Amino acid sequence: MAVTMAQAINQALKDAMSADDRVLMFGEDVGRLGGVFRVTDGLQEMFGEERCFDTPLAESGIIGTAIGLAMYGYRPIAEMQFDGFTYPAFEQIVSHLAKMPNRSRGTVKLPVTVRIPFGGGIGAVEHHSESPEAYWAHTAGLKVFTPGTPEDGYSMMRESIESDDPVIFLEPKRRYWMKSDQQLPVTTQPAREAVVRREGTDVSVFCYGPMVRTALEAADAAADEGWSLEIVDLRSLAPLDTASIVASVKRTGRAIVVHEAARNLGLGAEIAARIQEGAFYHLEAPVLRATGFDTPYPPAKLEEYWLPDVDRILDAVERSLAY
Amino acid sequence: MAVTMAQAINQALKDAMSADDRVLMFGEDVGRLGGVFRVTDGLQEMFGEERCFDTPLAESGIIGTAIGLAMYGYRPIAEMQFDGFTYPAFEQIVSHLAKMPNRSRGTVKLPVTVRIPFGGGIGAVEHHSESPEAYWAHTAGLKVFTPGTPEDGYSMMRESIESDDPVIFLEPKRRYWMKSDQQLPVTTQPAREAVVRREGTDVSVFCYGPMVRTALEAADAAADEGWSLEIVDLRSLAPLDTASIVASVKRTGRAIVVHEAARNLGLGAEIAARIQEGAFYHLEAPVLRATGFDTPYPPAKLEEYWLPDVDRILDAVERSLAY
Amino acid sequence: MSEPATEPSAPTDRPDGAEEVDPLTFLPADEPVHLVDADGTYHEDPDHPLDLTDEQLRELYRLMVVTRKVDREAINLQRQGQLGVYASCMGQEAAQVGSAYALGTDDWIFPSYRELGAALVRDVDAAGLLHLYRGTWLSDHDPYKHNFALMAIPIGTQALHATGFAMGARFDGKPIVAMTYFGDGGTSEGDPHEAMTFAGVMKSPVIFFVQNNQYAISVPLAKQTAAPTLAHKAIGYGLPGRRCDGNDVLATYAVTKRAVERARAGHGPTFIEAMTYRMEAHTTSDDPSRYRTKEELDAAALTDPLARMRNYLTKRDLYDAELEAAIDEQAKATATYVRAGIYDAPHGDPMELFDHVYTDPRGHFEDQVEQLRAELEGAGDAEGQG
Amino acid sequence: MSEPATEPSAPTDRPDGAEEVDPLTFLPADEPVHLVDADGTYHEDPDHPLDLTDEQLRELYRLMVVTRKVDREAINLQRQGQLGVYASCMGQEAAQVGSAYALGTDDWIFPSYRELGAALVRDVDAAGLLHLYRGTWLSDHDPYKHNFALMAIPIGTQALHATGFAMGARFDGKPIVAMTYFGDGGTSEGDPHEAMTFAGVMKSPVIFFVQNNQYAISVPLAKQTAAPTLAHKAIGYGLPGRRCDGNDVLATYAVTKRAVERARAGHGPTFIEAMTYRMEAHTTSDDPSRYRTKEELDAAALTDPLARMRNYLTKRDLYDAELEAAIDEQAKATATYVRAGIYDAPHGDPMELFDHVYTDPRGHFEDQVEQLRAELEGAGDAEGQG
Ligand SMILES: Cc1ncc(C[n+]2csc(CCOP(=O)(O)OP(=O)(O)O)c2C)c(N)n1
Ligand SMILES: Cc1ncc(C[n+]2csc(CCOP(=O)(O)OP(=O)(O)O)c2C)c(N)n1
Ligand SMILES: [Mg+2]
Ligand SMILES: [Mg+2]
Repeated sequence: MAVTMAQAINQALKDAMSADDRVLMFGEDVGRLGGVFRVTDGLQEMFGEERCFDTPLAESGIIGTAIGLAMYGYRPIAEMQFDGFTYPAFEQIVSHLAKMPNRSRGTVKLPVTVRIPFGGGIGAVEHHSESPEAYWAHTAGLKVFTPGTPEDGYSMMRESIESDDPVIFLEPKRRYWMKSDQQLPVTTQPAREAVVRREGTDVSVFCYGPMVRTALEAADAAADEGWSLEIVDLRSLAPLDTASIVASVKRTGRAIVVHEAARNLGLGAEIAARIQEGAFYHLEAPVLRATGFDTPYPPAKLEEYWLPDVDRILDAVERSLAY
Repeated sequence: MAVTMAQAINQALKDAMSADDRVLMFGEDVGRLGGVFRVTDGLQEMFGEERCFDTPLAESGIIGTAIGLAMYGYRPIAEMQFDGFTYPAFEQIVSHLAKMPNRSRGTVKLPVTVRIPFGGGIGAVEHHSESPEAYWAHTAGLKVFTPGTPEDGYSMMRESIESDDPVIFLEPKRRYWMKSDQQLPVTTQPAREAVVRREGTDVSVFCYGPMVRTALEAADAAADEGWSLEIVDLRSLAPLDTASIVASVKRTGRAIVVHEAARNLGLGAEIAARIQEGAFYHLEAPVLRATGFDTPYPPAKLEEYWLPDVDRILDAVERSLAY
Repeated sequence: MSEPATEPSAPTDRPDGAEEVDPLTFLPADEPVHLVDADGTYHEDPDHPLDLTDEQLRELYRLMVVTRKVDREAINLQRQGQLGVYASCMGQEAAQVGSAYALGTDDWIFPSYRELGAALVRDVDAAGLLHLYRGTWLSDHDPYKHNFALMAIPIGTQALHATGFAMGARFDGKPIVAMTYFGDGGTSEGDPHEAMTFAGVMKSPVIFFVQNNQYAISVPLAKQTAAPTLAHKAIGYGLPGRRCDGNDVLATYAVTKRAVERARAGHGPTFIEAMTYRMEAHTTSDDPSRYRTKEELDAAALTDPLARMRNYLTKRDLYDAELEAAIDEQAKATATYVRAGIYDAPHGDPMELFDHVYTDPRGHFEDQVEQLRAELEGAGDAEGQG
Repeated sequence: MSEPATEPSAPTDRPDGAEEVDPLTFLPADEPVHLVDADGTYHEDPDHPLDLTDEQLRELYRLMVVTRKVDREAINLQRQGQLGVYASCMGQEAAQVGSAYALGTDDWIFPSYRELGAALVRDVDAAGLLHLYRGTWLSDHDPYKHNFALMAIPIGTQALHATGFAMGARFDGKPIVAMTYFGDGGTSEGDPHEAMTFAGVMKSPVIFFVQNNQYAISVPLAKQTAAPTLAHKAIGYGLPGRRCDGNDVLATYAVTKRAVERARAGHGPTFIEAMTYRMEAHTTSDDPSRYRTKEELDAAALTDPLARMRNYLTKRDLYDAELEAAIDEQAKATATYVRAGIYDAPHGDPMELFDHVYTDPRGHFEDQVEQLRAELEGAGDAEGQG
C-alpha cells in the first residue's frame, strides 16, 4: 500500500509518541483539525489533549514554551503552520533554541523538533511558499533537515525527535502527496549523510527537499541529451556532508546546486564555496546555481517562472558543460 | 579636528534631520540618553520629542511603527539597540519592510533606515556582539550598508536616509571611536560601489565594516613578508558590487573574504560563489575565508580566539599562496 | 458597570503613578452594545445615539448585501478554479460595514485578509482586491487612492502599521484616524500587544477593531485566551475597551463612531471587540466539519446581520420591494463586474517580478532579469515549434 | 476595590462566553500590599498573614544584606576591570529576596540579568553567576542544581521558558511552580504577552513577577505604557494582577506566597507587580545623570528596603548588635569568596568554544577545531619565541 510523504511523517510522529511519552506535539490547529496539511491527523485522538494540543496563535510563544518544556524534560515537537510564519519566532529560535545548550556549557539540552512545511509550487498566497533554510543553516546550534522522499520523511523525523540537539525539520510541502511503496517503519541513512539518488558522470547536481524529484526529472531529460547527471540529495543542510559533496565533484568535475530559495546567500553559495575549497583542481567549470530569483516569492500565477525547474537545471548543465 | 565614526554618524543624522523635517529618529533610549553609544546625542534637544523619541521596549513595535510612519510620508530612522536585539523584529523586517514595496507593485515606498550597531570585539556580554548581516543580505528587498571609515559613516548614512528603499545600516560598533581628520559634510562614493582601500598584486582581500581596519593592518604585516594584498572595502553587502570584486580577482588571481560572522553561509560564501562564477579561469587558488567560527559568539574573555584577526588573515593568505 | 457618557482620556504623564482617570472606565461594560434585536426592534441607548439619515441606513444595508453577494461570488470563483483560495467574511458584514462606515474619507484602514466588507465601504475595486487570492499579483489596488492599506496575511502585523501611521498623523497635526482590523486569534500575537502599548503611550489616533468571530481557523476562543472578554485587554494599555454586538450594524457603527470622535479629538486609541461569527469555513481550503457542529452553525444563522438590518428597515418603513430590487440589481452588477475582472484578468507579466523590489535595483539581479528573459524566449520558441 | 479572601480561579471553558468568576477580582487593589512602614511599623492584613518564624524573618534580612554586599562587590570588581559590565540590583533586594523566599525548593526560577538577590536565596554560587559579566563563560552554574535557570539577557524571553516549564510540571502532575522575573520595560515586549496568554489558557503554575523599578535604562514608566498600573495587564489574560510594595520584603513575600499556593493548588498563574526603584545605574556602563535627578535619588533612598526591615526587626526585638555582626561577617565572607572566585578564575579554554554547541557535533566544524588548535599552537610558539 502506497504511503505519502505526509502520511509517512504522520506515522513517524505516532510511532515516536508511542515509543516515548515525553514526546509532545503542539502548534496552531494541530489538534482536532489535524494540521492544515493533516500531518498531525489522529494524534490528539490517540494521545490525548496533553500530548497533542492546539496553542494560542503566537509562534514565539510556541517555540518559547517548547524550550521550557524541553528544560523540564519533555521532547517537544512544535509545528510552525507555514514557512512564512516562523519569523515571529526568530528570536526564540536564534537566541535561545540555538544558543542555550552552548550557553549552559552542556547542562541544558533542548531536544526540540521544529516542523515547518516549506517551499512553493502549490499556488498559495503570499508567505505560504517561503524557503527560509539559509536563515537556519547560518545559525550555529541548529541542525536543519529536509527529506526528499517519504522514506526519509519517516526516518529523518524519527531521528530528529531522538536527537538531543534542536532540529529544524523542513517538510517540502509540495511533496506531501508524493508516494512510495515502502513499508513503515523504515530506517534510512543518518540524516547527516548525503545520498546519491542517481549516479552520473558528467555533472553533479546537489539538491534537497522539494527539488530532489525535480532534479531526478532533470536527470531523465538530460539523459535524452546524452548528459549523465549525478543527483545528490543533501538531506541535512546543517551540517552539510562536505565529504560526499566534494567526492561527487571529484568524480564528475562539474557541479550545480539547485534550490528554491533565492540565490543570493542561499545554500548554493555555501556549497559552491566548499566545493572550490575542497576540489579546486578537479573543477572543470564554476559551480553554477539553479535557484529562485533574488526577489520576494511571487504570486501564484507567476511562481512557475520564479521556481527552478527542469529547464533551468538543464540550462545550468549546458552552461557548465560549455566550460 | 578629528571626528570619530560615532560623531560622523551623529552629524549625518543631524544634517539629514535639518535638511528634511520628514526625517524622524526613534528607538530605545535614543532621546534623553542619546543612545547607549551616544550616536543620537543632542538630537532630541535640537529637534524636539516628536522628531527624536524613545519608544517602549519592543523591537517589532519599533520597526512596525516605522513602516506605518513611512506609509504616512515620513522617513523614519529606527535604532535597534544592539545586533542581538533585532531578532524580535525579524518578522516586520523580513515580511513587511523588505516585501511591502514589491507587494504593492510600487505604490508603497518604505524609505526606512534601520540603524544597528553590530559586531564584536568590545568585551560585551552575550547578544551584544552579533553579526547578523547574512540574514539581511539574503532577504530580497533590503539594502544592507556598513561603513568602514568615519567618512563613510557620514556619507553612507546620508545616502541611506535619502534612499527610497529600506536600508539596514550596520554600524561597526568597535569602530565607533575610530578617528578621521575629514571635515564634515563629506560625500564619498555611492554605497553600492566597493572601494579599493589599498592596491595590491598578490591576493585580493574582501572585507567590510569592522574588518576593514583589520584587513589594512594585515596588509601592512603581509608587506613585511613580501606579500602584496589588495584590500577591497565592500561597503554595500546588498547589493554586492560583483563587478569590482571580480575585477580585483582578475588582477590578483587570489581572493580571501574576511568577516566576523560565522563562516557557514556568511557573506564569504556568496562572494566565493560569485568569484568562481565570474573569474573562473583567473583563479590560482580557491577563494578562502577568514571568519568567525560556526559556533555562537563566545564570552568576552574568549572573543579574541573567535574573531578573525591579522594572523587568521595572514594564515589564509599563506594558504592561498601555497596553491 | 456602565460606560461613562463621554470617553475618558488616557493618562498622559504619571511620574508619580497617579491616575488622572478612573481606570475602571477602561473596562468594557458587562454587555456588548446592542441596539437592534434579531426581529428588528430598536433599543435607544443615550450613549450611542443614532445620527444616520434614512438614506444612510439604507446604504448600510445595501453595503452588507453587496458584500455578501461578492463574497459568495468569490467562493464560486474559487470553486471554479479562478481563485487559489478565499477567506469569506460571511456573517461578519455588519461588523465590517458598520465600523468602516464610521470613518471619514481621509481616515485609513489597515485590514487583515478578510475585510471585503470594509473594502467595499471604501469603494476599493473588489476584483482588484481578489487578485491577491487569484495570485495574479500579490495585491492590486493603490492604498493611497482609497486610504485602504494592503491586506496583511501575517496575523496581527498590520496593527503596528496602523499605529505608526496614526503616530504620523498626530505628529503632522492632521485629524486623520487609522483603524486596523484583526481577529480574536490575532490578539495572541506579540505585534498587536506592542501596537497597543505604543498607541497608548503615544496617544495615537488609532482604533483596534477586533472581529471576534469565535475561531482562529479551528481553535475556539476558549483555547485562545482566558481573558474574561477580549476587550478586557485594553485596560492593560490604558485604552478604553469597548464591546459591541458585531452582528448589529447600528451598534457597531455607533461604538466605532464614538471611538473615531475620541481619536480625532486627540484623546487617543480605543480597542473595540465586535462579537460576531464566521459563518463560512476559515478559507475555502478549510474543513470546518472537523471542529464545529451543524447545531452551532444553525444557531449562528439566527444571528445573521443582514436579516436583522432588513427587519429593522422594514419596521421603520424604509424597506420595500423597490429598494430590494435596486439593491439586488446592484449586488448582481458588482458580482458580475468582479467575475469579469477575474475571468478576464490578463496573465501577469513575469518580467514584472523584478520591477518593484527596489526603487533603485542597480546591482541586485541584472543577470537574473536576463536569465528570465532568455527562459521566456526559449519557452516561446519551444511553444512556437511545438 | 479590595481583593477577595481566596484567589479566584481562572475560567476554564467558556464556549458561550459565560464567566465563572467575577473578572473584577483579576484587577489589582487600589494600593499595593504594604505591611511594613519605613520606620518598621507593621500593619496587619488578614489577606496576607505572616507565617514566618523569627529565624526566617532574620534570614530574610540577612539575605538582603548579603545581596547588597555582593552587589557592591560586583560594582567594585567591574571598576577594577574584573567584570566587563554589571547590572546592579541595589534597591530591589526586598522584591527579589521576598519573592524567591516564597518558593519551595522544587520550584524553579527563570531570571533576567538582574536577579542576584533571587539567586542568593537559591544558594547559587554568586561567583559563578558573575562569570557571565566577567565573560569567562556565557554562564557558569548548573540550572538543575538550584532550579535556577540561566540568566536571560534578551528582554522578556524567559517568561516563555517559565511558562513552558510550568506547562510541563502540570502535564507531569508534579506540584512544581515556576516563577519568572522581568522588568517594567519587559512588559512591552511580545514574549511576556504571549507567555501570559499561554499560561492563562493552559492554567500553568507560573508566576510573572515584575519588578517595576520605574526605568528601562533611561526610559521612565510613563513612556513605557499608559496602563493604570502594570498589574492591570493581568485581567487581559484571565490572571489575577496583584501589586505589592516591592521595598517591603514581608509584603513581597506574602503576596508571592499566595500566588505560589494558588499555582500549586492548580488554579493557574498570577501576575505580580512589585513597586520598587533601581537605586544604581542601569548597568555600570550607564550614565543615569543624563535622565534622572539627585532629588529623585534622594527621595528613593528613603524607601530603602534594608533599613525598613532592620527597623521592623528592631521593633520586634529581633535585631541586635550580635546579629548585626554575624550578618556583616557573612556578607563580608561571601563578598570575599566572590572576589576570589572572580580574581582567581582560570582563563577559559578556547577549545571549549566547540564543546557544547551540539551534543553530536559531527560534520559541523571539525576543520575549525583544527584551525583554532593550530592558531593556539602558533601563538604559543610565537610567545615562546618572543
Ligand atoms: C503569523 C501568522 N501565523 C499563522 C498564520 C496562519 N493563519 C492564517 S489565519 C489564522 C487564524 C486567524 O484567526 P483570527 O485572528 O481569529 O482571524 P480570523 O481568521 O478568524 O478572521 C492562522 C493561524 C498567519 N497567517 N500568520
Ligand atoms: C530584546 C532586547 N531589547 C533590548 C535590550 C537592551 N536592554 C537591556 S536592559 C534594557 C531595559 C530593561 O528594562 P526593564 O525591563 O525595566 O528591566 P530593568 O533593567 O529595569 O531591570 C534594555 C532596553 C535587551 N536586552 N533585549
Ligand atoms: Mg477569528
Ligand atoms: Mg525597569
